[in-house]
Amino acid sequence: MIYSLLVLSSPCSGQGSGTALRFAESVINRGHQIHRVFFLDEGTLAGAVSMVSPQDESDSVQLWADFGTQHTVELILCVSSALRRGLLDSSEATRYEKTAATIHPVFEISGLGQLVDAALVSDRMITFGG
Amino acid sequence: MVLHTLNAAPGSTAFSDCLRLLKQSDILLLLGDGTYAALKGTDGCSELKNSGAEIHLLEPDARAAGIVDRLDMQFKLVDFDTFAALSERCPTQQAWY
Amino acid sequence: MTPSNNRSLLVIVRHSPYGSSLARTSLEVALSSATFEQAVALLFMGDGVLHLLPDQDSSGIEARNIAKLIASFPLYELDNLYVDEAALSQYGLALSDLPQNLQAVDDEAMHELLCQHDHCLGF
Amino acid sequence: MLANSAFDKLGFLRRLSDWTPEVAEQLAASEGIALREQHWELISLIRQYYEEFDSSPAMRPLVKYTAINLGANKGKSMYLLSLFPNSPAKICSKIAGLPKPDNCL
Repeated sequence: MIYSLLVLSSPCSGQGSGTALRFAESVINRGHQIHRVFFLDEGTLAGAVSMVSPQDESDSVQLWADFGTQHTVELILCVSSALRRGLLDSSEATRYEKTAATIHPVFEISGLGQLVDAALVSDRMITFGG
Repeated sequence: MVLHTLNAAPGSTAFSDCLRLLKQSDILLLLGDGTYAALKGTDGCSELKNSGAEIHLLEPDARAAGIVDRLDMQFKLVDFDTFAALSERCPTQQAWY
Repeated sequence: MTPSNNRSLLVIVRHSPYGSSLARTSLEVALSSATFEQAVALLFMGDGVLHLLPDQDSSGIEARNIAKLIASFPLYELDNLYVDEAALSQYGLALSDLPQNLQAVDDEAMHELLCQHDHCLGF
Repeated sequence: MLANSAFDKLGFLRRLSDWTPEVAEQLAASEGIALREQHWELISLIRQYYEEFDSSPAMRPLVKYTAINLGANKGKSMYLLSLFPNSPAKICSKIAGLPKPDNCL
């Protein structure tokens, strides 16, 4: 089956983001395809490349990025949620006259249309919040 | 058949809203703070059981909470692969948090 | 977009309008679905019914007015709007108090909505 | 005339309170549009939309709103495209001094 995930939880508070990642790995282990992971609202912090985790904690941004690369899964950050949280790719940084890109390059910034599109093509849409 | 995922403690509005829409034919997966609803002998636990739904809880979350030895035996501890398998069985999922 | 693959969406709003950014985000998801001509329904459940209060004035709290945004729904042809009957009465509201054209639903009907749609997005 | 510094990189007003009809002319000129009566009608309509709904319209609601307020003849994407080419909702918002759309609608 084709899955897409909607992640609303911040990786910095609560378990939602980490739960989504481990769920995603299991879905792939079971032979399904993940079409897209769409990060919305607080969830967009999953792409914050400037986030620094204590050395004895896992680096959630890197874990998502590794997952995206390894399984070639699209990791999309909602543009309006991302901008409000200071998350920009290099082209957004230029557009908005900010000094630097702040998202991990494996993530992409795009519009809510990508969530709508994911819902259209996926057999399962699983939401992670809280 | 709906897969409900609940990660809010009993007493929250998420818990009570979930309970209202949890039908016998549905599956409930407790995760995060939702796992506390499986504590043996609590009101939350009996309310969930009364729904007649199939109820599971995510093992790592229940272990983190320190409640594994205090759970109602009727509920099953599951891993992430089982979570994925539950999502295969249910065409729609509703997240309560 | 692959319109041949049309799948219906149910957006469930359960959080209060100004307590978090989640609320407005959820409405934007519904509007976006409508913009892309995706079959979408919106259910205001629990505290979510507070979105529907008329007379909201957010000018003093540096937030955009949610009631005004909701008033634009008909222009997006976002017409499948449902509201949790029990939550309305819990907050002492009647359907007739609300400006929008809404359908009141009980628990059974809400569960039916979960089953009828291909995907639920719960906020 | 406002100085260039009043506009951001994308040509939107930095401070929406700077907007005046003269500024609209300036914004329109930067889009290669010379404002006529039909443009002004739409500019004031989109400002009214913003006031009424506290949000900038996407294309579809703008067309519908135009039809309701200015009649079915004008409530057509072709008509809006003829006045504000390529992306009417966006360009009309810009000239009307509304915020840059932060959402993706």
